[in-house]
Amino acid sequence: MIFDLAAQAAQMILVLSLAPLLLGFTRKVKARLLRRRGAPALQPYRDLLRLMRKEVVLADDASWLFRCAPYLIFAATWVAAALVPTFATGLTFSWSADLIAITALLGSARFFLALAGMDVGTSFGGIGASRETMFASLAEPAMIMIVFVVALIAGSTQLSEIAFHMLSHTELRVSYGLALIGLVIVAIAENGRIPVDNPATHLELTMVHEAMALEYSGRHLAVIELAAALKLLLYVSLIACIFAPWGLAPHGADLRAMAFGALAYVAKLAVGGFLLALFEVSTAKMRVFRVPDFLGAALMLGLLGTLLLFVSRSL
Amino acid sequence: MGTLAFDVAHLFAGGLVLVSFVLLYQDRMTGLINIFTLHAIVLSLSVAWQAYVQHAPHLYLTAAIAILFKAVVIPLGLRRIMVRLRIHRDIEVVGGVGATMLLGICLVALSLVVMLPATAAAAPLAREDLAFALSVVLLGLLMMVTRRNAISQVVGFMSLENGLILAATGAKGMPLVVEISVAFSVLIAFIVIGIFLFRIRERFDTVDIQELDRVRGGRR
Amino acid sequence: MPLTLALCSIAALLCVGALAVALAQSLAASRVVYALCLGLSLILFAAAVTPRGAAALSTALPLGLPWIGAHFRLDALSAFFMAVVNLGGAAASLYAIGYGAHEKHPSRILPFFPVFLAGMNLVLLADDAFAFLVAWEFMSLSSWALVMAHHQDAENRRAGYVYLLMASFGTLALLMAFGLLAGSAGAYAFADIREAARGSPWTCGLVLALAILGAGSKAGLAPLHIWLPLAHPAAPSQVSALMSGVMTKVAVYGFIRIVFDLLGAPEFWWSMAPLTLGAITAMLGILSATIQSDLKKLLAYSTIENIGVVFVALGLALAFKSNGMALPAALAFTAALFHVFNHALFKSLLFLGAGAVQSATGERDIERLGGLIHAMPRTAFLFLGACVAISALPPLNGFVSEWLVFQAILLSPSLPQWSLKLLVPAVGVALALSAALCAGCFVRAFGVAFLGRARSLAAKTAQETDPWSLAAMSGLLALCLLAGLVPSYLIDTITPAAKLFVGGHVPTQGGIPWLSIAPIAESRSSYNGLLVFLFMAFSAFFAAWIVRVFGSTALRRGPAWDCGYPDQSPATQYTGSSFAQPIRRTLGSVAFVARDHLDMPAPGDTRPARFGVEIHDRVWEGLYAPILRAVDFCAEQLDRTHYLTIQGYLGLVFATLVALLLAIAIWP
Amino acid sequence: MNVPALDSVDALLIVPALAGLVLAFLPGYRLAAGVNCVASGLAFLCACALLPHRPAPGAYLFVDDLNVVFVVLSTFVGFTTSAYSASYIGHEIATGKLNPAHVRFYHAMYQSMMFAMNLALLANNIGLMWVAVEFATLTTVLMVGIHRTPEALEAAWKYFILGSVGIALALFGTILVYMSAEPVLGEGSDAMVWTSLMQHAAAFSPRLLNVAFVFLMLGYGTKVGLAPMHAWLPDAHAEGPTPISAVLSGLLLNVALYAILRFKMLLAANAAAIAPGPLMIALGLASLIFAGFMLYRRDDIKRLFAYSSIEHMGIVTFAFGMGGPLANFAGLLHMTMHSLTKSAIFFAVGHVVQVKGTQKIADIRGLTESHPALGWALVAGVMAIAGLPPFGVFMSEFLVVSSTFARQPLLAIPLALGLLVAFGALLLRLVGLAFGEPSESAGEVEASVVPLYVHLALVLLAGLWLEPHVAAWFRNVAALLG
Repeated sequence: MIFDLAAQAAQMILVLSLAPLLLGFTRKVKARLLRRRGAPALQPYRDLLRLMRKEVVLADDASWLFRCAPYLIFAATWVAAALVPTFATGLTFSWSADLIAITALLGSARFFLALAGMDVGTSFGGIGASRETMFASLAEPAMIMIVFVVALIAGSTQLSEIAFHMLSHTELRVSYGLALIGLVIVAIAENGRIPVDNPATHLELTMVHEAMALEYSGRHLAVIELAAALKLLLYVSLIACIFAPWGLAPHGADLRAMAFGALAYVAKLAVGGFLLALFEVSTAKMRVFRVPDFLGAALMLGLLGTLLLFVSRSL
Repeated sequence: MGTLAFDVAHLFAGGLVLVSFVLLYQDRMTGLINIFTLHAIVLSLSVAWQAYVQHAPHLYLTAAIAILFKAVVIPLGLRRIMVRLRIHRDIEVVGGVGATMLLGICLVALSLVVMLPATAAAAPLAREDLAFALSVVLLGLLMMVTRRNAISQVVGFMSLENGLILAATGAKGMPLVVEISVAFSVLIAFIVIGIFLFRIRERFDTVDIQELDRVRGGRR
Repeated sequence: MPLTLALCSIAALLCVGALAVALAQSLAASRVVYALCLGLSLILFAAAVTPRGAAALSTALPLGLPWIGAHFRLDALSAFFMAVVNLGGAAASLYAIGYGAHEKHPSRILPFFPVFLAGMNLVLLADDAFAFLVAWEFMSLSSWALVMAHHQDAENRRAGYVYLLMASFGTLALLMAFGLLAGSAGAYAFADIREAARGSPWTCGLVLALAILGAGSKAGLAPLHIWLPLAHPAAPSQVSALMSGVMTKVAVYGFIRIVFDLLGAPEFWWSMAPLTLGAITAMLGILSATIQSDLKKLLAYSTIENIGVVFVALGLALAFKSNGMALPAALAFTAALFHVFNHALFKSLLFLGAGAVQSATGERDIERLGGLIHAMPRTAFLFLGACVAISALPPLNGFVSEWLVFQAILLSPSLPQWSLKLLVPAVGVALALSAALCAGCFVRAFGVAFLGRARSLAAKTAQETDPWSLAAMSGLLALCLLAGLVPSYLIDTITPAAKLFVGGHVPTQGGIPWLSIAPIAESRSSYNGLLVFLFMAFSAFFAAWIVRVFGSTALRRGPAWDCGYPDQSPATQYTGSSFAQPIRRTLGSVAFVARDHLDMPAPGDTRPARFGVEIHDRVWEGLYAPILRAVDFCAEQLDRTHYLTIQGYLGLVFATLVALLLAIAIWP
Repeated sequence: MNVPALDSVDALLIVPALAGLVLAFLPGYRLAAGVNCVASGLAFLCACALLPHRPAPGAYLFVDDLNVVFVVLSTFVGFTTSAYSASYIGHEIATGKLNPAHVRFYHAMYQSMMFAMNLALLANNIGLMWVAVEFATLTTVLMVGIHRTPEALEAAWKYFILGSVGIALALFGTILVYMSAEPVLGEGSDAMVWTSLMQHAAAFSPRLLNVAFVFLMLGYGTKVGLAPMHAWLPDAHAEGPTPISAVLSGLLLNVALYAILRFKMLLAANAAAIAPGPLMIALGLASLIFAGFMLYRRDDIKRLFAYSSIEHMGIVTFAFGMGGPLANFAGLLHMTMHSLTKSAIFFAVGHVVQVKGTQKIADIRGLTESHPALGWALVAGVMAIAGLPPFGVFMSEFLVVSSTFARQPLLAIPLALGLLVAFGALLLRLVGLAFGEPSESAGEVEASVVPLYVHLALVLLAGLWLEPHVAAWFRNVAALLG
């Protein structure tokens, strides 16, 4: 019992501590690929500490919501991230929320971020919120469709079950591929990476995620940045857990298996981060009103996968 | 006796239909009244004959009412109205006499087609009577539809009602005929008085119904 | 016993209505009336939730149709809906105790409000066609009177007109359905209808169609929804809350009662109509809501969306039931009823909040609001809670029902019929899409109305609303949270109804550790609102604590940065319409043929630039406008007969006579 | 032979006849109005006296379950209307619309009309019935024209001509019925007596009966106001004094309908004759839908409700045409409810017109604001006539539509559509009349709203709880109608 709780706690700590590193690693790789030296991979940690120490400059019109939002966003994201099996499946509380719930948790994080963006009453916050809403309105259903595909294959919406099923039956289905592509697209859009959004830019009219967080400073910004990092980590580990569940420690495994699982997890993260960087340097950002098509593709892929499964189920 | 009775009744009933046709044709006001008088006389003759044939003395009363009221009183009254309204010389344009006549003939045919098979059970005398009565009724209605002038409408209505009396008397031993004819006389009297009462001339300057239409349907 | 109690309190409600006519228009009078309504609603709620045996209670009164009488029956389903209705009723009454003070013509509201409550309760209890329809139309009529309360406004008069017309259309449809069910012998008691042998498939299909027309038009199912966004906002807010949160549920009840109960065992194709219509309704409703700027209209459209969700779930239940899959059917049915419950709660709360805003600012147009979170923080908080709930975000209740619906959809591949196999995933996409859009819609609603800076003086000088209203709203929010944290109990209360109508039930949730829910099996899917909530709370406080310990707590107020743009006037904020613009462009162009017109003067030209948005209501233009034109045409043509001459009329008679004689002549 | 009951039958005729004579010479409007009320009240009491025990049918008069319904109803409405007309006529005199001579004439005519209607309902002889209906027509014509305005005269004239033609057709039908009966029952009055006709109907010549029914349907249908013979009805309602409009809609139409019902029973009793149902259904539906559309363009409030009378007569005729216990019951109930409701509406409308000083719908607005008592009563009346619960009309419409749909879906659909169309128009006008900014009033009137509220209360009661005896009574009449 204690052991299980400890494992659960370990998972929470693990994701929290690895998230900035993944971010930094990705940036580093990107810089390398662009023939730049780039900041060290640990830079995000420094930034977070620095931000935390800075004083907060709060806009005059900011309300209590503006000040609570960062913590809510962070909490929702962290819980969601902690529910994705990283090194082991079937942890104590893994059943307390399934994949749909995780999607919804991310949804609430986005909900509050958008509200925070509108709270100060600036034009850019509005732009960010409105665009984020539009993206989400397509990304979320796409995600749900992907969840359907996965759940229909695994016969469960529980990530642990899904991972276990993937490990046990190694079968190749078209739907997998469709779901994988869809999930990647969703992940890119949700994390505001190129080509949907550029995390590095502050060129006003192109930014989405940054626009909402524009008025944040100091510790609030730190928390929000950390939440963003967690979100990236979450998606990478989600893809890993569903499509590359190798090395995950099964339910009630011993410490060694878990350690092995953790190592495998870190490796997966590294691969994921590298691929992301590679993809980002190899594409350009698209216009805002082309993003719906991009996400619509994901939605269609998910629907196609679902349909295939619905049909094939009776064959 | 039987054939004679039948022939005479046939003669009168047919005559009534014929006179109805003439009414339909006639477009002079005064002429209209005269022919209506004839109509009434023929009716009363046929009623009297029925009374004689059916040995129904009360029908003589009906005949008397017919001759008195319809052949004397009403025509006089109408004449006076016309003189009052200075329309006794008027000639009412009857749209498409030919067409009207044709329609009238179709109506007679229709009434025969409807009545003769329907009354297969009744005595031939009654059948004839009824068929002709129906045609007189329909012709009267047709006249009301085609005429625009209040007086000719009244005349049309009265010829229609003559047809009814014919039918009533034709129906063997029908009670209440007298009462009905009285009731009808009252009705017609009301209509005629109505024309006085409504003083159509003072109000509308003519008996042309179209003038009444100015205010029809509450249109101001 | 509970049934008698319920009937008595309904009678009492009617008496209160009569009393209200007598009472003067004083403020005290309105307080008294609403307090009485509150008490009676609570009694009715108690009557609904008092544990009964498995058997339904029923009674008959010598009212209504003479040789049948008025039958009343309280079974699991009506009890559940009665609980929902009276929760809403109690909240609205409590709210109105305070809110009623703002009313200018209380005499036009007080008599009808209790009657409206009584009518809704009667529909749920009625057990024969006549009583049902009387109660049904009674409900419509009283709510119509309430819609007409502010009759000086021509817009409201139009709303009332459309509303009552659609309502009686629905009633006629239901009437025909019952006529078909009862047969020519006229066995109108539901008991007899249940006994009666099922008609041919055509009959059943006809009844189903009529039930959808009748109940759907009241519930706001597309394309019969047009009256709803007109009527709900027109009424006073406590009534809007009732109409939107509760009355639509009564309509859903009617649908369930007819299709699941009276109509007997379903065919699989029955489910097509509710599934398709439900999906369309959900999409259409939420899209229309997203582009609305009138707060109450927006809420009304979102009601339409939720009704769509409910009907989708019911359709799934039908599909499963017809294939004899009891457990999935029960799951879908449970999801539907759960959503009914949730929507009753948060939609009432939202309308009450909108009412508070309206009474505080006199505005319903979010474009002229803003910054209310400063002026009325409590209302803002409660409204926000409702927004989170309706956006189906954990850990509140909206998410649970959404989740259950998705679980039901995930079970549908095992349906044997191909048509359903193809239909259900599409419906699933529509649901997911509408759920996502819903979140966006309410971000917009709350963000524009409550956040940012005040766009009008009224919004700047608004005052927090009265404690009664706040109490009502807080109660509703508490219930939302409760239903979100411990859904297992609610599911268990729905179970008997499910058992009754779909012949199966989801496993009892009460026993599962940690109060989590697992509708089919632990291994398949489970959700635990309580834990999620605890985790979130923990992590939020943990983060805050860390920051407090390691970070600085210094804070400085300053003007917003906004990339350095000088930004004095509130007009520079993002408006509702600009917020909706991306959606308008992407989806709105299909749904509403929406066009943005921007007229930008050339440089040097001093005339102001103009921006206009053109929206087309396809349903109205495609369906209703032609009907209206047709009626108008017929009226115009026939009206000529009113101005014929006497000969003309005689001609008519003559023609009829001749025609009939001809008919007789050629009769064999 | 039951003596007291027979007396009450005769009294039903004697009371109004005497009262008519007296009123013809009675000066002073208050006294006359009082006598009018008393006489009508007495007639109503006599009618109620018929309920417990019926006299054996006489040669000229008879009473059975069917016509008792009509007698009681018409005497009751006649009574309440006389009470209403007291205050109404008072205001007409005050405003100088009527002079004392007219009023004397009016009261005399009122009673003689009641006499004629009672006679028509009680007559055991088709000829006598015909005479009575004709007499009723004459009296009503005279009352319609009483205002002497061009519109009134035109309306009266139109009513007169069309009514007379209708009467004539009815007479022809009557003669034909006699003809068909005469071979069986022999010559003489026996062949015109209802009771004997009904007994031997099976033996009559069916083809003659068919033709006869066509004429009777058109003839009496003219007085029922069925389209396309309806033309006299709107103007007569609109131009006559409002109490007369109430009586026309509440009584006269029913009397004519009663005649049609009798002959329908006659045909129904003869197996070989064509079923009268289809013709009645056709005319009923035509009237319903036609009137429904006509309601939209009306600008005169009394014409509006006159057309709604046509609509409801259509529904009733349709119901009786459908036949069968349910539909017949519904038809009877609907006719009763319509009489009560429509006369109530005309009571309200009369006062509304007096307070607003106009009949133009466009000039009457916001009644619930300016005259709550009248306004809400009008709202309730229109809701009732539109067939919304909890009023009695809903019960009958419920039965008609549902039973029809169960038997003949294809007939029920036009029926329902017609109802919806009519409701749309009525509601549209009602919203305009009762709500919105009130229009200016011409002046106050001391309106006696008692009859109005009594009628509405009765209709409401019937909708919620139909007294068991009444229900049983209606049901066996419905069975009687077959």
